[in-house]
Amino acid sequence: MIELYILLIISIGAGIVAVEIKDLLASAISLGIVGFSVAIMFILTQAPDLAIVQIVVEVLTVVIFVGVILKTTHIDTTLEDKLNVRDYLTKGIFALFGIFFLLFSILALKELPQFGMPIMKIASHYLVKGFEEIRAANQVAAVILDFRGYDTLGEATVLFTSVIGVLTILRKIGKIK
Amino acid sequence: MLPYLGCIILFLIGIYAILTKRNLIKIAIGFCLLEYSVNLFFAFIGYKKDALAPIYANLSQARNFVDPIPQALVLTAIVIGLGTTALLLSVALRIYEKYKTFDIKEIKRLKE
Amino acid sequence: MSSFELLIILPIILGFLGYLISFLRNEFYFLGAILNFYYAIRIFLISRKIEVTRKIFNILNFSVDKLSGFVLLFISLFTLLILIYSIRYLKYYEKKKEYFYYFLLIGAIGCGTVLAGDILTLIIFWGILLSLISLIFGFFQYATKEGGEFAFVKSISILGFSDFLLILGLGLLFISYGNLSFNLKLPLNNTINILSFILITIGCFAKAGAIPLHSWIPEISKVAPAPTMAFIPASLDKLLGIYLLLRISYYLFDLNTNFVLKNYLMIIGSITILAAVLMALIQKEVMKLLSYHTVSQVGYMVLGIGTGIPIGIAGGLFHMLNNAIYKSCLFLTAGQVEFWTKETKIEKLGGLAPNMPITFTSFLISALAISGIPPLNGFFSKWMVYQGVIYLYKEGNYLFPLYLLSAMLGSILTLASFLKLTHSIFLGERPKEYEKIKEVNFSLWFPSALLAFLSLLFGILAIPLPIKGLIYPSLPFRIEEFGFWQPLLAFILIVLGVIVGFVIYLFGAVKKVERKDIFVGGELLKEEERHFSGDQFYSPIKEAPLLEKGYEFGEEGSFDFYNYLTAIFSGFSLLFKEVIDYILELIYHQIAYFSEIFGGLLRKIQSGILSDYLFVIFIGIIIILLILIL
Amino acid sequence: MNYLPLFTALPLLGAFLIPLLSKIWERLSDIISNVITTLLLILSVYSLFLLPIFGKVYVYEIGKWAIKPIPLGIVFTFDNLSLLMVLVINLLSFACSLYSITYLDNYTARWKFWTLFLLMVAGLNGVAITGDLFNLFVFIEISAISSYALVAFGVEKEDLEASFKYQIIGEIAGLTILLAIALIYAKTSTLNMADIANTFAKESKGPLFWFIISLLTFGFLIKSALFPFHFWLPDAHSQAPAPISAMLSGIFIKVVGVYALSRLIFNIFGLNRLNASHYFNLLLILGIFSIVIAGFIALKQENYKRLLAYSTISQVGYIFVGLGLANFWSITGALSLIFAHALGKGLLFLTAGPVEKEAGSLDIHLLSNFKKRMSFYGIVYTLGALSLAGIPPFLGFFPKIFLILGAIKGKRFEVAIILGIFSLLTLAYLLKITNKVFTKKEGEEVKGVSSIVISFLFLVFLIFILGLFYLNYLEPNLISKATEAVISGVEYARLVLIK
Repeated sequence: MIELYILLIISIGAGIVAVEIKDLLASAISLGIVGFSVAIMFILTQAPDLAIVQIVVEVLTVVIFVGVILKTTHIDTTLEDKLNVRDYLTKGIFALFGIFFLLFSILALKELPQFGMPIMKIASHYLVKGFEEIRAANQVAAVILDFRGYDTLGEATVLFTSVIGVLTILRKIGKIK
Repeated sequence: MLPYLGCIILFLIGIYAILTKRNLIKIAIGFCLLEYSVNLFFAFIGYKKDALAPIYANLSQARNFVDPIPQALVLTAIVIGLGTTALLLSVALRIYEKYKTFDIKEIKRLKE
Repeated sequence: MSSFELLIILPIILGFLGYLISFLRNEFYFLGAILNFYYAIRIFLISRKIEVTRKIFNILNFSVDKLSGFVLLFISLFTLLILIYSIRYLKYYEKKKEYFYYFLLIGAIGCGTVLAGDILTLIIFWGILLSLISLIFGFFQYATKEGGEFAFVKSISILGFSDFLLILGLGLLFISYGNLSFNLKLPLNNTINILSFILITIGCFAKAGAIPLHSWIPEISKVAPAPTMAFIPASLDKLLGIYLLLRISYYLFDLNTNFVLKNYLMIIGSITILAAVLMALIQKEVMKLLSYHTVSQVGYMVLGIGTGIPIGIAGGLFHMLNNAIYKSCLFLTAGQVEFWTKETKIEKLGGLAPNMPITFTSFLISALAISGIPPLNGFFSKWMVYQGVIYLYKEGNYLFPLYLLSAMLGSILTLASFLKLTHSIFLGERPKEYEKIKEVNFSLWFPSALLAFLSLLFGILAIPLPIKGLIYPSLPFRIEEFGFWQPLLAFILIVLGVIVGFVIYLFGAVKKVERKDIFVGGELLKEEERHFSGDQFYSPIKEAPLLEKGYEFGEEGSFDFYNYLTAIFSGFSLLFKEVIDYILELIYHQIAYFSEIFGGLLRKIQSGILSDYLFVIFIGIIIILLILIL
Repeated sequence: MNYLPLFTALPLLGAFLIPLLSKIWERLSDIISNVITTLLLILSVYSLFLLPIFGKVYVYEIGKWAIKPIPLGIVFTFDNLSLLMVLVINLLSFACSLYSITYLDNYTARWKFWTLFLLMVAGLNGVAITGDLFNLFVFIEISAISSYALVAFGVEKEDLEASFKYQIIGEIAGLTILLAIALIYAKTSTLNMADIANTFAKESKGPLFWFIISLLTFGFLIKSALFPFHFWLPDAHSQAPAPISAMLSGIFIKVVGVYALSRLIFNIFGLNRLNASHYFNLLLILGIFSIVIAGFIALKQENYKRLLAYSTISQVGYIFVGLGLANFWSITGALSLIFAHALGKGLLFLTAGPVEKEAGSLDIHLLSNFKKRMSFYGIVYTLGALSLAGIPPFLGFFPKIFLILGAIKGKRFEVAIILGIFSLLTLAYLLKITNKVFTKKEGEEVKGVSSIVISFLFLVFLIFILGLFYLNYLEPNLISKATEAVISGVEYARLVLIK
């Protein structure tokens, strides 16, 4: 599983670059790197469907980012300003939060089953029923389309909502005066 | 447990960006990072050592599959994430049109 | 539909009709009040014979017994009389349509409050009443330029807060025992009962205006016109507040089971009597002076009810009735004076008696009644309260001399204060601009004259008419007869004395004033400068014809003593004003100031910058994590 | 009661139909959405009478996957608490959609509004009836995303700013909730709420348990805008169009925040005052802070809608005080307050629409110089304000009394005193608007507009009638049953799974 760790480190590194770099285009590309390494990690964890969707979504996300950046500006001017007390305070709070969150999540994660050994209480039933009753080859498809079909409807609705939302927000005139 | 921790660190980077960065695009990027980290974490939960992707290649195959449920859920979550990101960026675009800046400290007409 | 619904619904509907049809408006309001009065009489007559209960829609539960029957009758009567008065009085007023409608609604809802047969109904009616009163006070808040808004906010705050406590007390009972009717005589020995009793009494005190919740009455008197003052603080709220106090003290609970609570009521009563009358002494405005007396009189009722002695309770109840009668008459007559003169400052008024004889007579009778001069009604109720207080010694309550002393002192000071008021409005020298003033219209003088007549009637025929007819049957006790008082002889003597005095007063003082030019330092004083102001306390008394003789006999010392005493009392009353009224106002201002500063500071957190918000939010989650996981 | 999916399916159907049909005639979208909200109202009132026949919980299994022996599919669980929520949602969304018919003349792109509105209603109804944890998240996101877009519906400078801030803070909450769901799934390997409750009942409460709880609490407290997580609310609720402000303040924060949190805390994790007093004390203290701080800020506000928004934060504080005291009376108070506040605050926010239209501003200073009279709106506003401040006999009176009694029964006298005093403050800041905006005007009277007036009359009627019938009808038939559903804790799991 050494590939997984390498990819994690890559994505963390690319994430830091995406956050810190001054050129917003480079930032969006770095975000793309994170997304693609996530997609490869999905493949490594035996989730090919996820990887496909992730790649599609990632391409879309980067395209949207680049589109917005090209329409506006690609320099992050806010990084040029000197840091003041407020910024240091915010960073201090983040450090405090990070330490506590990491600490508590380590404590909490200890109680979870080990990585690579899920409980699969419901899933074992799914695997049996999905094959015998639905006759589906792809079990993920069986879950999203049959067992949990309502979630998929919800997912489509969310997409629909955001399309209408984007259309709403991009209109030039909202209020009639 | 280490992969889980990797996700948590990615999560914290996202929080860092949202909390300390002042550029709207950077905040949106931090938000995407948050989203990826949670999706990744969810996908890791379903991973089973030495098991196959939950797809039947032939009918008599042994049933040693990874957990399909988190994959289905993450599929939904990824799409929801795309929707929210698109909405966030469209608002950011419009804000730039109106305020001519991405600096969050300049965008403070609503206060008190 | 029985009389119960009609009593409440008819005024509401007719008032609404009047509100809609503007050209017939007065007639409709009048009709509403008349019908309300008619049904009130019917219910009153029924209640003399049997107790009736009635449920409507399974929510409202009405019941009427002898006590609520007679209070109902008087609420309805006051609504009718004061409505007649205000239709004329507010003829040129801007928003009179709404005013009349709310007025009628308040009357109807007040009737409903009295008829409430269980806790829930009472809560509902009490709440509606508060909303209506706040609406009717809201009309006048911009009438005066200075402090109108403050007066409105202050009175609604006090009323709202204390009503909230009252309803909380009722709600506590409701939650603990279910929907109770009012005839249970629960003992006051456990926490819930005592707590809810105290909460309800606070509400009653604010409604009736006992210290320290009195200050809304003088405050609103700056703003509200005379009929509103006569109706709301002087009659309706008195009737309701004291009725409810009596209701919970001896019907719902049994006050005689708790010695401490009895003294709590009596102490509040005594303090109210003294402090308010002392404040009244130094007032320079007619309405404000009258409103402090309104407060002072509440003390007698609370004191009487607090004694727990049947005769004292009967006295308290009788005093409630009497006070409503003469106090609203006083407000109305003061309003009649104001109607022509447009003036409420005492020093600017004077000598109006020959111009307004009916008004003057009504005012005089009421003023004597409130001062407790026999044979008027105020004397009898006070007398009964004194008897109740004296009987306390039989129970071993040795605080009774203090209560008695404050009650009697309060009575004396009331007399003093009203002598001053009567003189400075109606007697003494008349300013020139008031010479052409005539008596007011019939619809204005009739209500106050009727009320004054009632004062007289209830005084002269006190025992057969109100006491045996209304008061005694209403109470659930057997009441001993008057022991050592021969009323008839006293009546005749005092009536004779008063008539003689009155004749001398009228013919001696007003018509034989000798006008002389006054020179100061060789210059002729102008007419305006020469007018003497009534607020120079007791200097008029010295020159009054009745006392001139005594003055000639050289009893200078006694008058000096009077002046001396007055000075002390004035000092005291100033002190009281400082201590009670001022502190309350200070607290109110402090709260406002504090909220100003604090709210301003807090608003700064909302800086408009997203990262500041996230900063605070993440502090929040760190705290949550720490609290929950560690 | 097998019509249960209609609560989400009907508005979704409308939302999908409107973009297609509104091309034909734009006013068709008005008709479709109003018909749908009316149908939803009828359905939810019908459920009020039908639920007692089915017992305490009705479980609807979607598809052919039965809940026993193993809950494979998604289920909808409809108990008395869900019933209360569904009723509130559909009452207010009915009034708001009626109101919007006239109100939308101020905006362009009518059909987009209606689509997003129906999607929000669908999401809220879904949150209230779902019995599946991930499904809950999906519905929260549907309603949240549509509300982000609706807040910016005017696309003015301030609208966009408010929407952006709201979206960032709201999505942090959403993703925190998703992280918590992932942790719950990793621990229990199931998504059915009842099943999760059974699994957690067997486990000891270690750091993982409390970590999950704190993540969920964080997420849902942001959604319900409790201090110190309230910062997005004054911006978002004051910049949205009036009916959306009413929906957000009236029901959104309560369904997505308060309802979801109390469902998880009480019914799934089985917390109560005995086993988790520190948790409830936390809620109590945050609630009191909200009441005090937001109350004082509201007193100083000079903008009509921002004042109302701060008042919402303060009232949410009351609800959380009720949840934090966690005894029968206080929770009855909190649930009644959800009901009363939805109707009352909805009404107040709706009055802002015509006032802004007439006067062209919502600044109280400018409005106090505005000469025309608006008596009808003034009366409506005052009635709503009296109800919110807890003046009997209006609906808003009973929650306050129950909360105070809950505090007394819980031996928290200081809390009772604070609640009493600050309910007076509520009256003070709400009547500030009555005094400055609606009184002492002498100009011509502004005429009411048809559909707006009808929706006002509907809400005023409800506030008054429900107040009168509160103790005799509403409390025993609806609210105390819902309280029982909350109080009985993990009994919920048994009722769902026993079916």
